[in-house]
Amino acid sequence: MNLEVKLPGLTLKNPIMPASGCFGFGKEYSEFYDLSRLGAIIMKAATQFERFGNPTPRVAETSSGMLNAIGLQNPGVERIIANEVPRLAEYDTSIIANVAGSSLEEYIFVARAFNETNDVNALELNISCPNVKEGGIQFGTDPDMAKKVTAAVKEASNLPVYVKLSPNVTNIAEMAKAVEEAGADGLSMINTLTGMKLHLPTGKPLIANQTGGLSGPAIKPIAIRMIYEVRQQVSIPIIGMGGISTAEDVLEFLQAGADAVAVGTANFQNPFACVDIIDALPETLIKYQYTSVQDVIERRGAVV
Amino acid sequence: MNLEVKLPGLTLKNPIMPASGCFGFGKEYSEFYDLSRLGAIIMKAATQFERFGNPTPRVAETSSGMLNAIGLQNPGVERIIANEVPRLAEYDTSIIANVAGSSLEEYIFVARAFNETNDVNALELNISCPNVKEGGIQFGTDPDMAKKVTAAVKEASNLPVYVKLSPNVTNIAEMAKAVEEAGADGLSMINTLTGMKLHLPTGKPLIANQTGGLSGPAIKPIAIRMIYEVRQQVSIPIIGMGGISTAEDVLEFLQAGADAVAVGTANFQNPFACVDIIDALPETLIKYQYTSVQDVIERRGAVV
Amino acid sequence: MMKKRHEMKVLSVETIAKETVEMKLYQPEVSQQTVPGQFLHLLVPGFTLRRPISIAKVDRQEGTVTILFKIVGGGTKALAAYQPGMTVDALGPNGNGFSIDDVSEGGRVLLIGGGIGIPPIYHLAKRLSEKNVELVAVLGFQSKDYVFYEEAFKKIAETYVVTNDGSYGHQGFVTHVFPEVGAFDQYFSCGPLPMLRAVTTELQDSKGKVSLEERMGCGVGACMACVLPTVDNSYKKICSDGPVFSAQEVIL
Amino acid sequence: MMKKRHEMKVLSVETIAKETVEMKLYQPEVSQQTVPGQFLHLLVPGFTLRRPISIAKVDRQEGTVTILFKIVGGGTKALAAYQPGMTVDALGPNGNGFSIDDVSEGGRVLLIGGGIGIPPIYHLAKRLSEKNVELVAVLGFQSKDYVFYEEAFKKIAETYVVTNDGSYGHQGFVTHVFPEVGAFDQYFSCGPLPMLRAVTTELQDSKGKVSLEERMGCGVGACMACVLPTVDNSYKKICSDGPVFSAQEVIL
Ligand SMILES: Cc1cc2nc3c(=O)[nH]c(=O)nc-3n(C[C@H](O)[C@H](O)[C@H](O)COP(=O)(O)OP(=O)(O)OC[C@H]3O[C@@H](n4cnc5c(N)ncnc54)[C@H](O)[C@@H]3O)c2cc1C
Ligand SMILES: Cc1cc2nc3c(=O)[nH]c(=O)nc-3n(C[C@H](O)[C@H](O)[C@H](O)COP(=O)(O)OP(=O)(O)OC[C@H]3O[C@@H](n4cnc5c(N)ncnc54)[C@H](O)[C@@H]3O)c2cc1C
Ligand SMILES: Cc1cc2nc3c(=O)[nH]c(=O)nc-3n(C[C@H](O)[C@H](O)[C@H](O)COP(=O)(O)O)c2cc1C
Ligand SMILES: Cc1cc2nc3c(=O)[nH]c(=O)nc-3n(C[C@H](O)[C@H](O)[C@H](O)COP(=O)(O)O)c2cc1C
Ligand code: FES
Ligand code: FES
Repeated sequence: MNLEVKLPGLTLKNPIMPASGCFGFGKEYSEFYDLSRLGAIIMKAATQFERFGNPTPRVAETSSGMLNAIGLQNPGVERIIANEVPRLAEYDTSIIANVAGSSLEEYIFVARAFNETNDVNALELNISCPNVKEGGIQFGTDPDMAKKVTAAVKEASNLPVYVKLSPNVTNIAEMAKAVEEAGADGLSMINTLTGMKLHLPTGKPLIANQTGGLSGPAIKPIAIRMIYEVRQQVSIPIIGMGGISTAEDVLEFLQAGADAVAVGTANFQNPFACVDIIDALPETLIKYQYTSVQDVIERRGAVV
Repeated sequence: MNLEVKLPGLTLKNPIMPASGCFGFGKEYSEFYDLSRLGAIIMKAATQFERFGNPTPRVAETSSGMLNAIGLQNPGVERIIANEVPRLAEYDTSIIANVAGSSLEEYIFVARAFNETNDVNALELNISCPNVKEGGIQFGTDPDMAKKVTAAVKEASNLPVYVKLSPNVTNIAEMAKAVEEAGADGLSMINTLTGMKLHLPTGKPLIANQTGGLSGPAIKPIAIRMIYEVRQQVSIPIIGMGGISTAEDVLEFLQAGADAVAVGTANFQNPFACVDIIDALPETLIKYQYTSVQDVIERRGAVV
Repeated sequence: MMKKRHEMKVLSVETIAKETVEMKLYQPEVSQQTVPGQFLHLLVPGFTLRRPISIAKVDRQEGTVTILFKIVGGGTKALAAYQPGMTVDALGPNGNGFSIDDVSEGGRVLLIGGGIGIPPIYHLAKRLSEKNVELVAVLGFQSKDYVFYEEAFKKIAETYVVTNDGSYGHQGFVTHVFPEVGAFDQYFSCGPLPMLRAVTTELQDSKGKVSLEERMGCGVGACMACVLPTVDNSYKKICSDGPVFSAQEVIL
Repeated sequence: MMKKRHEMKVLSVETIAKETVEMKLYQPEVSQQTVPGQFLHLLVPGFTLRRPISIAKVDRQEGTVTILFKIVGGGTKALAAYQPGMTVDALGPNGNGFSIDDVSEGGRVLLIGGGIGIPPIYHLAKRLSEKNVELVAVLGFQSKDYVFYEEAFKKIAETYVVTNDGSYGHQGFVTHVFPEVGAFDQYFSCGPLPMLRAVTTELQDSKGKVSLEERMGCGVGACMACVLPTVDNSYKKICSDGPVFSAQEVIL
């Protein structure tokens, strides 16, 4: 079955990619399977300088989900380009770089840095990481700020830019429209919802950073709602994510309005999550009477 | 063990009450146990006139949660006062009326109506039900609107008013501060998060209303985060809810900043949820070295 | 007496037709109380909401209750994997069943069941067979592989089997054999909504009772998830007022 | 060779001390590959994250792997309820174990285990006992009820048991018996963080290796949940660079 999807800058053999931060730079999961099977790989966030991230504990389990506050730990964009991208480029798959920052200048620096390599196919502009105290969050919750950073990164980069939206907002469609207006080539949604878990013996937050981002199946209904809502109001493609762990979940995201999807937390439970989903997707599409991934995307037009 | 909690208008023998909409008017669950065991009962939303609610399906299951879009079906405030309140008043427990509406006038009408009975101890002002198309949602997401309706209801009512906040906002503390300023006696949080589930064979929303409110353990980390955040910034009491199903959950809510709690979705899985939690609470408090519910509330001051 | 949460012991689990599982449970109290048309509300660990499943037969001597279910999603799949000796947490019997007080001795009753709607009709048939009543049963299935309980029905009723694809019995919908079944005093039906719509329309001049389904929250009448409009401009709750209603009373 | 997800068959489940369960699993491949200090990353249905549990012994002849765990929360409680014949989904062996290449023949090694940190130390002790090395083991437990594997250690090591409350063996912390254990070339330790801090401080002039714990996301090195600062201003991942580190290398 034809699982191909074409998006700005990306021709994906299938619509499945690991979500940023849940797959490192692919090295560890390459010990489980051939990464060439993936539609694309979204790398862990890159910042201007190396970051050591938050104190531990950084994760906590919740019902059908987990909280994380890694704090964007990464070796910095230059070392990512020098050490990680070339290794990933050996696989027959697309590479998406996740761009993070705590100031407009940092976003621009990181975006521009990725112009140096020919092996990155698109940027995912992470304006939504809820774990950075320095103001990163504001870009993701204020439409004007989101517009500003999107426009600046579009200007700085030679690559298509997918803006990753935060779900921690009153009006997601407003955010989506703002970044579309500012020139975003696509959207990526949703990032994590801000949550907290307490450690009962002390009454204090279990995660050292206090709050963390909630991911996993628990948030899927929120992701589906937001994608559905945004799909009615913007026309650029959407990379959908939030709680995907089965091929049926992928179909639901495509029906809701996504054009491709990313799988995050599910990798932790099942390191083969992405390939298991890719393997199951054809029979799932057949079961629900679709002939290809493109068919789902085209036919939803009639539905909504 | 002393489980008593004193809140404006309410002296609760224990901090556990069924959440609005998840317990009807108590009749059905009174066939499972003696309602006098409950700290209080929060009734299903009351509107000015009878409402038939949304078309079915009205509920859908999600991972560790559920979506609902009942649409405030209720017999109208007059019949609630005439038929439901007197029956509940026979139990040795407090009664909280959930006040809903789609206009300022309706909120005032309903709040005023509850002045007619002596058997209701407090109002829960539901500015957050996401299912009413007529604009009800705006009261819950705009701080000025929230202020306005709170002030109007305070003015209209002789009873303490607990304002029930919606989690579907960028800044929950801002909402909490707004209603505190407007004179709210307490807060109730959180209501459901707006979500959606699709029916794969049709690609359409499973719930007739399209979106529904997400409740259950899936949302607990969001509830805890919001209560923790609000507790730092407002001083009025909080009735906490969102995914509670065990006595340990109750302790987590109290530690986070709640002064009492409500149990919603858990009643559906276990009709004895509230009393099972009440029974388990003393040993849970002992396990974590607390001497009473009040002790948890007092000692968290030192923690945050 | 207060209502309870029952621990029902699984005695057997058997696949009796395609995707169709029969499960026998031991719980004397429930077995005593149940009337045809009532359902159990089953907790399946890992799922938020309970699953409503009709009672297909009871054996009060043994203290057992038998249910039949079709594997359609995660909950029924998990239930199908239960082993004898395990227990199922159940509420019930829930709802109001088929009232048969108005079925007169010597009368003739038409029973119409579709797919997994057949189990409660079987329970009803057994109860009616204890009365002096002539029974005609029309049972609809998707195809041959799905057929179950045909022999059991044949023992107590004149039985017509219909399959959508004609792979067994008559071809078509249950309504297609109505011309053959002759006169009857009253009908009882349970099955998918499109079938019930066709049945109630076709038989609109006859007295009848239908058993309905809806997605449920509480299953006990508290949450208003399962309401159904009634002809008098009001509503009924399927879980507690139903699942059985007079065909004349409700709007399908 | 690519890494796998293993289905490990449960052979036995036994409570060997208070809240402490020993589980024997059949999986020849894992049994062959494991070195002391490595862990399994176990999937417990109904929980989002896998549970890291150290390997306490292997029997390569039998193709088995034994783990020991303390019931502390939902995941370990569910695991404790497993029955022989069931299977557990595991990744592993994960991480880098205790390297013993630098333990010289004829040397003397100090082993320090605290509570549920003792199983990997036992595995190490067994492996070291195959070498010509003198072993001294200091085992700390909360109280008498929690003591396990004392006899097993006594067979291969000079063994000191310490309990916090003095209800068995020496009273106090593991560090309290250090004056009695005599000279050693190297130490290996696993246990709760406060114990490891005390041990590494007390023995700061000795060569040592410690096995650490942290809450994990992926368990394979991809998510950065389990990092630990190192003395060279960098970091290590406990799941993949560890869980065993040189005591001199990391900051506890
Ligand atoms: C009064 C009543 C009696 C029933 N009796 C039987 C019976 O005897 N045998 C049988 O096989 N089925 C019966 N059903 C349908 C049965 O409840 C569903 O097939 C079952 O709940 C599906 O669960 P699942 O987890 O396998 O499917 P999923 O689709 O994964 O379930 C997801 C959610 O939708 C609900 N749901 C899905 N389908 C239905 C449905 N048709 N009706 C109500 N809720 C549904 C589930 O309960 C669950 O909450 C009955 C339904 C009702 C309302
Ligand atoms: C490398 C390593 C080896 C371990 N070996 C053993 C062993 O051999 N025997 C044993 O009993 N325990 C061991 N532990 C601790 C064990 O992983 C936890 O006790 C267990 O995960 C608790 O799960 P739970 O569901 O019962 O508890 P819960 O507290 O309900 O677990 C909630 C979450 O917190 C995590 N968590 C809780 N405590 C710990 C902890 N101490 N370390 C890491 N994560 C934790 C759980 O994995 C889960 O994600 C080891 C931990 C690590 C990191
Ligand atoms: C441990 C962890 C780390 C993450 N790191 C990043 C990140 O660096 N950049 C980013 O844009 N999103 C990050 N995310 C968010 C995911 O990419 C994804 O948007 C989110 O987890 C929802 O998908 P899921 O439910 O499939 O995990 C991270 C998520 C997790 C769980
Ligand atoms: C079926 C259903 C109906 C509800 N109806 C109301 C309502 O009428 N008024 C209201 O304020 N909240 C209503 N709620 C929200 C709950 O009171 C509660 O805030 C929410 O469900 C979170 O708690 P829980 O996770 O314990 O269910 C309803 C929730 C459910 C599940
Ligand atoms: S399911 Fe709750 S009222 Fe019927
Ligand atoms: S747990 Fe993911 S890197 Fe260690």
